[in-house]
Amino acid sequence: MDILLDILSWILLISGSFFTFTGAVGLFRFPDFFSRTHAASVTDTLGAGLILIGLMLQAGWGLVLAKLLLILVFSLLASTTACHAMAKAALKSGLKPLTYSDQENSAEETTSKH
Amino acid sequence: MLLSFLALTAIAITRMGDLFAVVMLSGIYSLLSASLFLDLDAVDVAFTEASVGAGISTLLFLATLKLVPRYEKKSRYKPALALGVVIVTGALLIYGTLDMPHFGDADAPVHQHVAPRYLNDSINEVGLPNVVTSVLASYRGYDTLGEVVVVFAAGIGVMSLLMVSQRTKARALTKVPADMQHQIILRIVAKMMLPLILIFALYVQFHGDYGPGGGFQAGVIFAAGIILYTMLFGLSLTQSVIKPVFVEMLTAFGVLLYSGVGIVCMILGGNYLDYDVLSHDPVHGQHLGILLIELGVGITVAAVMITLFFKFTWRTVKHKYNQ
Amino acid sequence: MNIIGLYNYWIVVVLMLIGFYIVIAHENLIKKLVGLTIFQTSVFFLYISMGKVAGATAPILDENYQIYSNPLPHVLILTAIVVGIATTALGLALVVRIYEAYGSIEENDIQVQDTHDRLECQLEAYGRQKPPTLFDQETN
Amino acid sequence: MFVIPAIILLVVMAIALARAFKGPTLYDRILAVNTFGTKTVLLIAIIDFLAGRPAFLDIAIVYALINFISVIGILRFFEFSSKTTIEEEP
Repeated sequence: MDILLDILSWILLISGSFFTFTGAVGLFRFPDFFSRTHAASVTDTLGAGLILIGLMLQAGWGLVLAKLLLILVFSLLASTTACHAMAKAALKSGLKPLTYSDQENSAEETTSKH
Repeated sequence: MLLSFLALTAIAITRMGDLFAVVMLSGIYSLLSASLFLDLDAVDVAFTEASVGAGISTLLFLATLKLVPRYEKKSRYKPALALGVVIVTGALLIYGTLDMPHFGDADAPVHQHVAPRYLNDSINEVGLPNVVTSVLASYRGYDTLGEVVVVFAAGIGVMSLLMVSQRTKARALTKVPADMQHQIILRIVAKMMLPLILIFALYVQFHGDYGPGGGFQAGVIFAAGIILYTMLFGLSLTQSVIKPVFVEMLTAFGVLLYSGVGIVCMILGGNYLDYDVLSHDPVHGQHLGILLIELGVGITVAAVMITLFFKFTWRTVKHKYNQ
Repeated sequence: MNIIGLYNYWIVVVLMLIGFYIVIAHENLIKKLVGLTIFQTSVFFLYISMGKVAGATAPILDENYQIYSNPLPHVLILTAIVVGIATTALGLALVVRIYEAYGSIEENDIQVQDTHDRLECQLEAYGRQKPPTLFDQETN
Repeated sequence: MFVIPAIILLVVMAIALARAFKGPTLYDRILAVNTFGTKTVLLIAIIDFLAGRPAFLDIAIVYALINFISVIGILRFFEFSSKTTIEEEP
């Protein structure tokens, strides 16, 4: 039973780290702010959730489990809301999302600039 | 690895002209240094750095940035002289480190004098598992009292520097709407999280004897919760919930509670801040004393931080109104 | 071993130098305060690194552990952090007041304005043929 | 078994840091700060398990809270101090 739990939490931890890593790659490589927000926030939820659940399987019943659950709730609430607020503020301040036609026109320009 | 991150961030801070970016990077810098403190076994310090450095400090810098220009002017001088002075100092300091005991050396002189006594005897004398709390509140109680008074004095200094007259406040309140009205999702989520934050602050306050935490950290977290509320729902609403006069009185009350415990100890026949006499059993007395003075610390720190933020925000409101 | 043993202290020195450099080479007062914070943090690191014992754990007593790190530096630094933010807040309040008085937070501009004011005062004083007073001695 | 996620998280943090240094607009920096913060929470949770003392998860909770609050703070103070200038250099 213990070994089963270990293997399960191992799988969860590794897949969580994988998703987090993809998010980071997206954060770094995507061309404009909104797509970066997308990459960061979506993988944030999944990756953090998987890693925390993986840790929970290791923790066993007790205060530690409760604390991990609290972290999970906080990160689910806080990180998504923060990303939403950020995107909204950016849109309000006049930052335009990069559309397909923009991309064709200015793809070289943006890549060379950054 | 983390240390190198830290150095990189610090270098990036020197190169940036936009003060907003500088403040954000200094937030990252605090987060990094807190993880490093955690790695070096300093749990309580990591706790404090996380809540103070990354939270309150960033917010205060941002509040100031709203009052002053955002961009740094390019300096006209070549910084060669400054660089020279810095490099000479650095060379001397590195020469100095060559004589230091190695990192993690258990035989270093620092570990020989008082630390073994704290580690071995505090469980019998004070009876708390968290040695940091027992040293902070009991063995070095005077020291902590001094620190709390410094925080109190700094709070008074800011209050007197950034005073805004009642008349301006009254006029401004009728005009200035609450900020972030349009962020509905944010406001609802914050409303959900606020009670959790405040309860967590109380947990940190009273669990500080057994785990990481204590008055300083709890006060800062509590203040951060109130500040979150202020940022999202506006100054006037917050001030109708918590009267500023009440907060200012609490600032003094915490210090009074702390020093009052010391005086009660003297009346009961012990030395100043000697908690053994507070109860029949010395260990029980220590428990009671530490609980009370941590409460005093927590109240003062929370009240001072809230007052600081109020003062800075009022100043912004005043500027906006005058323009 | 020598190099690895002292690596922590060297990073502390580097951080301290960066903070020091910001404080003396930049003219913006806010940036100076950030530099002071970095300098402060480097001192914290010095203390905490000295308190670390290899193979030890955090100083919260538990039956399962025997070696603990030194709790004394932790206590000192814990209070120092909170006092540090209080003094930083005081500095920020001063910056706000300076900006309101001078209209700038660049050290250079402030000094130029100060010198200008002082010269004006002196000229005014001599123009009125006042006898040299305490005020003149101060300005010299 | 906790080492591999820890290393990956460190790499992710490095990437977020790079984005924070580079970030063409200020919002990119805010996003990087937020990502950095959430990754730090995870890293601390994992370090706690690595060190074998999972009782210190309080610190991770504080991080999650403070990170949220500081991001909100940055947004709020940035919002009406400069409506027009998104680009960094004047």
